[in-house]
Amino acid sequence: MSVSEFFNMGGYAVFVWSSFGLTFVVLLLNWWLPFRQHKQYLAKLKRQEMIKSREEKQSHDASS
Amino acid sequence: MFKWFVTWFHRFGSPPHFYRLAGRWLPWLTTLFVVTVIAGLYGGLVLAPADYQQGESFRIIYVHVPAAWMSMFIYVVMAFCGIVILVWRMKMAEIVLSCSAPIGASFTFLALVTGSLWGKPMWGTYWVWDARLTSELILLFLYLGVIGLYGAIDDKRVAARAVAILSIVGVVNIPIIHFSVEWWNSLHQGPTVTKFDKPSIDIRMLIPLLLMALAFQIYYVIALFQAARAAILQRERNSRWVEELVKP
Amino acid sequence: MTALLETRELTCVKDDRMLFEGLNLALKPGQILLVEGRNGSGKTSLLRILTGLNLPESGEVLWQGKSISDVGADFYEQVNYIGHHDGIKRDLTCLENLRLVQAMGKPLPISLDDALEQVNLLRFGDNFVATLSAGQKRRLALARLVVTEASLWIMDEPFTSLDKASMVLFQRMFEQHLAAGGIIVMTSHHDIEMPDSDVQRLDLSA
Amino acid sequence: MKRLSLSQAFWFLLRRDLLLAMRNRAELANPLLFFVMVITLFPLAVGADPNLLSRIAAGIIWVAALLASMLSLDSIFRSDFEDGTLEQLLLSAHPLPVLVLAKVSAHWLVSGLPLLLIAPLLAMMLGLDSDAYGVLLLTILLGTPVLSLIGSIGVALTIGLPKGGIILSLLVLPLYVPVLIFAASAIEVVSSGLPATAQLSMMLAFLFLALSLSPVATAAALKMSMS
Repeated sequence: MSVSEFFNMGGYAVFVWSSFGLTFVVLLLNWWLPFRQHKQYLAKLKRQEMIKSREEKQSHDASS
Repeated sequence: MFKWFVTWFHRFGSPPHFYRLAGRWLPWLTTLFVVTVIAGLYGGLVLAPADYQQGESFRIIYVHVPAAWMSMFIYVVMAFCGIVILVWRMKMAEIVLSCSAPIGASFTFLALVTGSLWGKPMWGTYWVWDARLTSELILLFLYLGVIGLYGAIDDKRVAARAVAILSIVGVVNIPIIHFSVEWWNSLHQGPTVTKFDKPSIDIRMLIPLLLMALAFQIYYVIALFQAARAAILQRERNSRWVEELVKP
Repeated sequence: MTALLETRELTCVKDDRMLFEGLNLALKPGQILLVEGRNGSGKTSLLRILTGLNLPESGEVLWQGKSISDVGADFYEQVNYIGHHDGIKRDLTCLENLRLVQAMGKPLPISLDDALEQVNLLRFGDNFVATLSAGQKRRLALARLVVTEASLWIMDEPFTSLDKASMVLFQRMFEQHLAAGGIIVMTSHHDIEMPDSDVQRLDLSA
Repeated sequence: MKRLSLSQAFWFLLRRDLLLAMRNRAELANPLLFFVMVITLFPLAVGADPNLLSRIAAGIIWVAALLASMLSLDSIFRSDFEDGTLEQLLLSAHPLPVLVLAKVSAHWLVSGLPLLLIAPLLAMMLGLDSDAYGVLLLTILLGTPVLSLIGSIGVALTIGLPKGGIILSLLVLPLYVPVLIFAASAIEVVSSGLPATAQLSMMLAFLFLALSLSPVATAAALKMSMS
């Protein structure tokens, strides 16, 4: 079987490849969106924590 | 054995443990997924022979059928979590239930779209009111109901209990709906639909199908872990262990 | 005498905010608990947890030493709850409303007319609730307390929209209930005086 | 000491809800008017061809009945939720599913039963086969209580939500599918001269299943919604 035959899928290329392509896209999105959400959330929490610790340090310096 | 299961259950039931374990397992699961999916795709797209009736178009089966299986499997998982939520009020079950719904809905969506893409060459039209497609469509509505209800209630613990009840009601109804639709279809169906029902399947076609099904299962676990980690972090943002985690 | 109503390590979380934590209470027959605290400190949540309407984040409520979720009907037979809403239907008459209260499976000590008389609403028995004033409605809601014989009264701001005379009337009713061995848990913005009773105070703001 | 039994409580609650419905007659008529209007719209939309109409009459009547019953669902618990009576029901010493059943029965009597009474008239207007009248009424008699019972779960889940109405249809309509399929099919086979015993016995089975399971689910959902 040649490569072009493989991609042609016996004339059903549109249906076969769009099915596989769409599946791939949906699965990727479903993985990537929570991944990004998790990363963003972690970064946000880290930033909040950093701000908090700096403020604490400042008030500590001011009082001493 | 039972004791081992109970300790395991408890460890998975605590959000910080789950968070850490999921984080540790994710790279391994991803590797496993990539290996299985490549093997399944190679077997399905290259090694398996073309179908004697449907030609190459039957290869859509390798995404359509596993997606349809997953769409039902995930709903059952959700109903099981629902029981755990109502009986033991376990936080992790709430997170698993709410994170599973979008994944299940996307598998249902995929099963529908690939089914209709398969239907075009087979039936000559993208949509027929075939029993399987129709019940899959209703299943999609059930998923959207769960997602909608969970999103509409602000207090997420209350929301989790609401969708727990809803998914248990849904899982009782799914067999009835499925049966009704099958029955309805047997009265109205056209002759072409039976093309799908084949007495047996070539082993070279079957193995890739099972591999793809396994790959989709692993994918579900990966996507669930990923979403659960985000949800845990959001829910437990005020707790001690999250504070430790984000300390600079 | 042993405590009738107890809480063990009650914790309540609402919208990520810890309202109270590790709350232990014990109430004996004849005792009244006044729950105090500023708005949003969890008074209503506590009362609803005590009735079993809300679930605590952790901990449990005990009735005669058993968790209320296990006791079920025997507990609900003994509870009267008056919340923010009167729980009274506008399109029914006073008598019809009280009959419904009695239908809810709690023991019935007195006739409905006697109950209406106790809250000074005897003349209004056949009037629709929609025609009553806010204070009269509240009195009708409080009449629920006497048409059934429950030993635990849980009340959220019972004196809202009541005039001075009615408040005195109900304070006397509460005292009688306590003297008969009942228990009261309530919140109130009004100062109430019950010199002869065993009063406990709980401040949730602290 | 004297106390009212469970069956007395059931009848009392049923009577009270009927009484309340009678005192709000305007609301009572709404689902019925909706039912009639939707059915009037169909000939306007698909054309007045008597053959076509008589062929799809069963489907039209059932889809309209389904929508009308869904529209009226909210009233099962709405006013009780708003004035705090629902809270008192939850604190009753009687088992909540039984009280729920009383309320749903009352709801069916005021929303399902009128559909049953007006359906023959509409069937006549749509030109439904006259042999199918009996079975049409039977399907409505067996089917609409199932709709009310299933619907009560959905209402109980969404009662506390500010925009519960839209989501309610999403929750409830998929669950209505089996009733719709069997009811429409029963009428169809009878019109073509075959007996509909199988369809009707399935609907009876659905009714018993819904009677036994849905009050429990509704009670659980109400407890969730009130917390």
